[in-house]
Amino acid sequence: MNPSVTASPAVLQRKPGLLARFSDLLWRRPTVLLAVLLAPPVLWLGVIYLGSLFALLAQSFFAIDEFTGLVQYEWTLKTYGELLRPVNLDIITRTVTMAACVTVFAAIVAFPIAYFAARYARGRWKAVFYLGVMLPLWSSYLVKVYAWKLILAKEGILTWGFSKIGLMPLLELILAIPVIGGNSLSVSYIGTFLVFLYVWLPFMILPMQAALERVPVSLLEASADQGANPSETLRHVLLPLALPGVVAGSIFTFSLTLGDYIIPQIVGSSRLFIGQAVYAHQGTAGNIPLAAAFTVVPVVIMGFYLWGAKRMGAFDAL
Amino acid sequence: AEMMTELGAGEGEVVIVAWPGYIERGETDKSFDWVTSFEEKTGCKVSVKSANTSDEMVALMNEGGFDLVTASGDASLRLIAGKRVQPVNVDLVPSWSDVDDRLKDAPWHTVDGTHYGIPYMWGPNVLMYNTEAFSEAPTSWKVVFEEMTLSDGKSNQGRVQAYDGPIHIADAANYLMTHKPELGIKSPYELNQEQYDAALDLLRQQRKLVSRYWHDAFIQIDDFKNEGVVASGSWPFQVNLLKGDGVPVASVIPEEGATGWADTTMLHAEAEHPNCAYMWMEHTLSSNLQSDLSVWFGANPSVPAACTDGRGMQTAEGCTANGLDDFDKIKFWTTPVSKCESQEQCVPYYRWVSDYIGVIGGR
Amino acid sequence: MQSAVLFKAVSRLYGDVRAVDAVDLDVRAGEFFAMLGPSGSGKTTSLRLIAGFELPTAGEIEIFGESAKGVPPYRRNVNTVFQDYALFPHMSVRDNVAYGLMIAGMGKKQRHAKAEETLELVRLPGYGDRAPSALSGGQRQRVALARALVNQPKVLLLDEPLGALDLKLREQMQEELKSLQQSLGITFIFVTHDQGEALSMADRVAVFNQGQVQQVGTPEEIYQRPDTPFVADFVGSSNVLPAELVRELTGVAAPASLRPEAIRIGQGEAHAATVNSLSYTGAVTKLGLQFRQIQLSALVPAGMPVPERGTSVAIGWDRTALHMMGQGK
Amino acid sequence: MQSAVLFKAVSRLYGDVRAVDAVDLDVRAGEFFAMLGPSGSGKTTSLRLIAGFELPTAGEIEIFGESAKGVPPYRRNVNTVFQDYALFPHMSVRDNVAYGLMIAGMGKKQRHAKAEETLELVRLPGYGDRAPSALSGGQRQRVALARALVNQPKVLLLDEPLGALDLKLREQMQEELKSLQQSLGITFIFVTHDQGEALSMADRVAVFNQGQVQQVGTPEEIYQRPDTPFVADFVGSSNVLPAELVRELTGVAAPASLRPEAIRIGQGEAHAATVNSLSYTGAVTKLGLQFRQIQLSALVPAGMPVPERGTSVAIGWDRTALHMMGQGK
Amino acid sequence: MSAYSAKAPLGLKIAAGAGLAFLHLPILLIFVYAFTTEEKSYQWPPPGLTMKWFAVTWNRPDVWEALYLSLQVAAISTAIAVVLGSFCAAAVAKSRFFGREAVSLMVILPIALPGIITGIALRSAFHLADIPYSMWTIILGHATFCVVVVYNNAVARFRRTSGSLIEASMDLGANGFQTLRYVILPNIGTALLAGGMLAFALSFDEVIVTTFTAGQQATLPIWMLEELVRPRQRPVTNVVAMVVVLVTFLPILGAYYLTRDGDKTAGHGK
Ligand SMILES: Nc1ncnc2c1ncn2[C@@H]1O[C@H](COP(=O)(O)OP(=O)(O)OP(=O)(O)O)[C@@H](O)[C@H]1O
Ligand SMILES: Nc1ncnc2c1ncn2[C@@H]1O[C@H](COP(=O)(O)OP(=O)(O)OP(=O)(O)O)[C@@H](O)[C@H]1O
Ligand SMILES: [Mg+2]
Ligand SMILES: [Mg+2]
Repeated sequence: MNPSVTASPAVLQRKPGLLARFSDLLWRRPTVLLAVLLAPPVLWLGVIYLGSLFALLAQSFFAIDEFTGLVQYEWTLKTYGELLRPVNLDIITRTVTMAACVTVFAAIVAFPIAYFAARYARGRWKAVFYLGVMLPLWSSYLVKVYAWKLILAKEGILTWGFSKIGLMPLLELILAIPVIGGNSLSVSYIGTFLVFLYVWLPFMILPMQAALERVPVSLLEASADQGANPSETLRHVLLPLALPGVVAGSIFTFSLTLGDYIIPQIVGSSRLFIGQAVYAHQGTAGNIPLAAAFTVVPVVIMGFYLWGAKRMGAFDAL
Repeated sequence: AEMMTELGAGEGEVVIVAWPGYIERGETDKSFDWVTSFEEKTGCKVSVKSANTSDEMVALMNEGGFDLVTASGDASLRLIAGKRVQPVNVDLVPSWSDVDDRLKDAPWHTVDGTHYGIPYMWGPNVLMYNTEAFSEAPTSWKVVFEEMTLSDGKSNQGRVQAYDGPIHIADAANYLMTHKPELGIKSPYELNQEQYDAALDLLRQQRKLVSRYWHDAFIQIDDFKNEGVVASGSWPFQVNLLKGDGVPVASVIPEEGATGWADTTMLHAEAEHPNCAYMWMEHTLSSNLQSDLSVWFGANPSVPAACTDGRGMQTAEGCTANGLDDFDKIKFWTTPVSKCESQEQCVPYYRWVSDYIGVIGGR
Repeated sequence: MQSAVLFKAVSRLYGDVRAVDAVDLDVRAGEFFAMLGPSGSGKTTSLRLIAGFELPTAGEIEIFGESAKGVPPYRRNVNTVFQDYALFPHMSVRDNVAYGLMIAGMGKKQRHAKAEETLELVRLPGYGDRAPSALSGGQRQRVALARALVNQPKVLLLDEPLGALDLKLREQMQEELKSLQQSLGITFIFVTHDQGEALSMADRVAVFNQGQVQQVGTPEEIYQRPDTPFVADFVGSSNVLPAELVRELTGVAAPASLRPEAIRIGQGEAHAATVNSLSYTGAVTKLGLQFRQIQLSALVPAGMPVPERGTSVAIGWDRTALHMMGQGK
Repeated sequence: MQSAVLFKAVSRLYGDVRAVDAVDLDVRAGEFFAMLGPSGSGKTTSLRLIAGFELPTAGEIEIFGESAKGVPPYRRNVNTVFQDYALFPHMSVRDNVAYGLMIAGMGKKQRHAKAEETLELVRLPGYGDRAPSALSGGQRQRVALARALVNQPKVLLLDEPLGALDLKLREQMQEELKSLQQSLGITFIFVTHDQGEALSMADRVAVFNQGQVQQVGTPEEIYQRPDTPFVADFVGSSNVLPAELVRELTGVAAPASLRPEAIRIGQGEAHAATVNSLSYTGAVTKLGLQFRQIQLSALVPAGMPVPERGTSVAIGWDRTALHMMGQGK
Repeated sequence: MSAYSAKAPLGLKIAAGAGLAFLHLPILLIFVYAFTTEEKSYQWPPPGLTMKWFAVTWNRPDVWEALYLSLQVAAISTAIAVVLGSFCAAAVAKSRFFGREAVSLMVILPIALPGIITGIALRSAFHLADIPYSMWTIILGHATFCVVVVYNNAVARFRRTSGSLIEASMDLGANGFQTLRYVILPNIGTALLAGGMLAFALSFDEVIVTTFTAGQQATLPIWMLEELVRPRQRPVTNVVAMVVVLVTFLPILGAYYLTRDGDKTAGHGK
């Protein structure tokens, strides 16, 4: 090693150049660095996105002239009065109930898949499971929904299949269930539910799988070591620890169901969901204030939901 | 905007909000094309946004960015009142003189003598039915309003449809005009509270029969094919397409008469391409459009000559079949207002909107 | 004496890796048994075989005379203290400790009382309500211990339970564990790669290398009379003299071990060596000596004169200090 | 002698935590300087202040006489060997080592040659093409060392560089580091919480506690003459006799330290004590003694007779072995 | 994974298999209908199979236009999202500041709230600000909800990447920008790439927000929506959907291999 070590300066000279100088500044003032990093996303999301959101919410305090369909820019709570009419409350309860059902069932259906992929799949199988979940996720949403319309139609594939294997009476029995049944699956709540479940399922599987993978194996072993058989371990250790992932997934399934307007339109009984109501009021009817008031509903619901999810630490599992 | 007084050169483009099937350039069926020739002649490229309901048309026009709209009577007055459309100078449309006299001054586009558009097409909301379920043509709208056993031995429950637009309340009122004369309904668009409630009751009864309402012509076609629907109020358009696909359907105007639509090409108040727009309006009257569209859509031309002068495919018989002579049986869509002509106080349209959502939602 | 755990030619293979390779082992009931060996030598795997988390590829394991074949972990009366403690993060300390009792179906009140009792035993009374995350490393370690002990297992397995603790705490916990084992009389099987820990705590030690057991014996046996050069080298940084050199010195051609503290330094000793490194460690000073073709280390106790680096010194040892070994594996 | 690093009343606060608390320190050029102290005592923070990753809340730091104020890390001629090595995972070993030279603008050929040279210095010739992930812990440690040394820093900072290595490897690396430092003449500042390591390697040691420096001195000074009970206790598990007891024994009321190896056991000694624990660690056996109200530890070298547990023994020490201390902080 | 639990219980296998089948059968159906001979409505079972729709699709200019627009939108939105997402991730992962929680919430909000809200909020904002619809209005919407995908990937990687790497680089003389170039980017590059791919795919298939921000232009999904409703050569839609699925397969696979860190998350039994 070169013995000239001690001859070199302890402090090196600054290399000339604007960048180097800027770099010095960023080091001396970490807050400047932070500001540089935060400014673009905060401007974009905070100003454009949140700004639009607030502008929209503000519009819910206007009302529409009933005949011409033009917005009158005067502050009023009239639109909220309208929102609280029984017709609209029906829509809200219908949607929230559906979203809750979809979320619960998605969690139930997703669990074995996520669990298997997280705990048992190795190497190639792991990739198979990953692709198996990702592929439907990224296949065209619309085409998937349309495929379901064909499956569920009265003269569709499911009927065809059921009649081939002689299970028609079963199908009819299901359709005869009041409220959720109907003339055919494609015009019943069951149908709408199935399509929602199908389309959002991957959004539940992925965070759930991630959460399950994060549970250290040693905890499961510790549980077995303590005498718990696999199902007891599942109940007392695995599920509680994977819960944040389930909550993270449920943010998606719940929110996406709350806002969708295409699925209930294509497969459903013409009874409106919030998304359709918003779509109809802003697009078809041009009643932006009412549409805005309707959007307040999911915003408030998701607000509480996110607050709860945050407290459970679900954000880290997203 | 002020009414135009003279035409300039085309702007190279015109943007139209139209009902589906109204503006065809041969893509669906090569023989139905009334756009290409216009584009070649004038250099105005036509772009079309389809709207499925009148409400959607109004909303689109309120939003702007369009030159023309093929508004039905239940939308046109709202557009005029909202100042979304401008008066049309009929002198700049040379073929105006060919327009059916019954339509020239129709109240849905003429306000205080000022014209706000050029009539486009008109037609009835027919009763479409499946000829296998109905051994003979139904004579009354009853088949879609009341539960009954059809001639194939099965109930009509779940096998009929209705239009997913508040204007369907008028169909119910129309039915009541015949079947509950004691209500004293004069026009299905002018209903007092009592008449209105009766119409809603009828619709609630209908809700039990209907699995899914239709709001899109093509979805209705799918439903007749795949969902076992056998009867519904419909447009001749769907009837023609289904027949073309070999589905056993036919249509009829029942004894109660029918509601119907009369559409008007209207010019947006802030149209960016007014010259091309005027050229298009002239084109709608003078070209093969009226004749071929009347065949394609199963509607009636606003230029009666189009039925006979061979400018397109339509023939006199065809026009008769489409109901050219039934003009008087048809109650054309207009926007319900509270200050109505036939009575003191009527239920206005905005209530139709939310109440109809309620009826469909089961309330 | 009864066998607590008996390995009969047990092997565990991972693909080509022979993690545990035909091991025979006999852990006696009530003893404190240490498994010592370098990283990757198969200690953890052996422990997991006993607990039932791994199944032997070949051979058989008996626990208190009964074959463990086909018995899942949750039906073995054996408990483990995991290296990372594996405390359930979503449960309080009390629920962690009472977990095994809850699974066994004990009522809430009773099991909480027992948990509290066991927490007292590990000197954590009153910590029941805390979350595991609110404890220090040493405290967690004790909770893990309590959780294992509360089930009154016949064998307690400990996988480097002190590895993550710092020196002071480690020494303190070593003493606690040792006295706990003595008072409870449970068989402890303790895995470590720290020879000091193994020697000071265990009744008997098994030295592992590359999946095989090189020697089993009391700490003194292992330290004073290593069977193989590996054991001599690994346990207590002994000097290993190669067979060639031993032949020159004694006439017997076998490798031999020579403990650093057995080397005497001073006038009148038989051999000459050069001091080439010195390091002061407080209680003793460690010398690096060049002796013929090999490097020896020797210790000078505090208070004795320490030679300078580079000087030549006379060294010697008792005949008996030279311990002949097999070649080992 | 010139100061390599000078702390003038340097403090670093994190909110309320005084990580480094008004520390004065003078590291001399060319020395091997160790910072010793328990976890959280501020060693790492001090090192990071020198490297420039942290800025002092108060006080000033000079490096070879130049103020380090406002000088970012990349302009300090000081290099660090990180505890987790911090090798760039996306670069080969060679590119890792040559990184500083590349940044300095040296040509590819030249810097690769220099990197190879430095790899030889740390005894890893020919490893240049490997990925860091394909190295063992000890090898990584040496690459990190080479990467720091290749820049010919004036001061080399090492933050517990041996903490992650296992015992054997650690001992070997200790020797290597020491001899490297001696041959290069670079100032080494070495952080550790292992007193053995600090004592055996350093020219001088600073003992940290709670953000403050308790004592700076040579290993002998620190070990033999601790300034405070904390130092006495932390460095080498010395026995600390409370002031009260010392007054009884000597008449002076000050705490005193007494090294375990300074305690003689045997007939004729002055005091009586009871043996209450015994642990065998190979070279020596450690006794726990109950002496009056306190617990003492004493060492019995191998070969000497070891008393039985529970028996009473006579113990004694030289007057000078009792080292009086201040109360410390 | 430990031996005693290395084999999945049969019930679990069946449930997982059934779940996967549930996810895939409709996709198969989409594929089948790309070959049906019947063009107006989908009839089951298909009356016949043909390859002609591939040629038809190839020759449809509107497909290409929509595809081109979608690609443009997805590419630009992804680029924006990568920049915004990585900046935000760097700030959130590497320092603690007041409002840090709020920032991470803000990033998540566009996907946590239903898309229709984002859509109409932006639409009415465009309306208020008199911004005409264009490709850029679509991009504005897409970039907003794509940020979170990149952000999540980048934050995870930043957390895994040891902070001392950056310090090591600075220690060795590299200033902030050199460190960015030689150390930070190479290390989070794959995460950004993976996040970018997901963002691209997300944008490429988005309908709900796009309907509101698109004005008159048709991205591929909007084109599909029109196309599915109008029964004119419906199988063409399926051909497009199928090709898109097959083509997205590669980036998804790529993203998987870039972001996985082996099986170690599930842990060996140590
Ligand atoms: N699940 C596994 N798959 C493949 N190889 C494994 C597995 N578990 C352990 N091994 C290998 O088996 C050998 C023994 O591992 P084991 O964990 O028993 O060592 P150990 O003695 O506990 O080491 P350490 O002191 O590092 O914990 C090692 O070479 C290891 O790589
Ligand atoms: N970035 C930080 N923010 C807040 N507190 C900190 C930070 N870094 C260190 N501290 C606190 O400062 C004190 C000194 O920490 P430091 O890391 O210097 O200790 P150390 O002596 O290196 O300990 P160890 O041996 O555990 O590494 C500790 O109490 C620590 O919690
Ligand atoms: Mg191990
Ligand atoms: Mg530290």
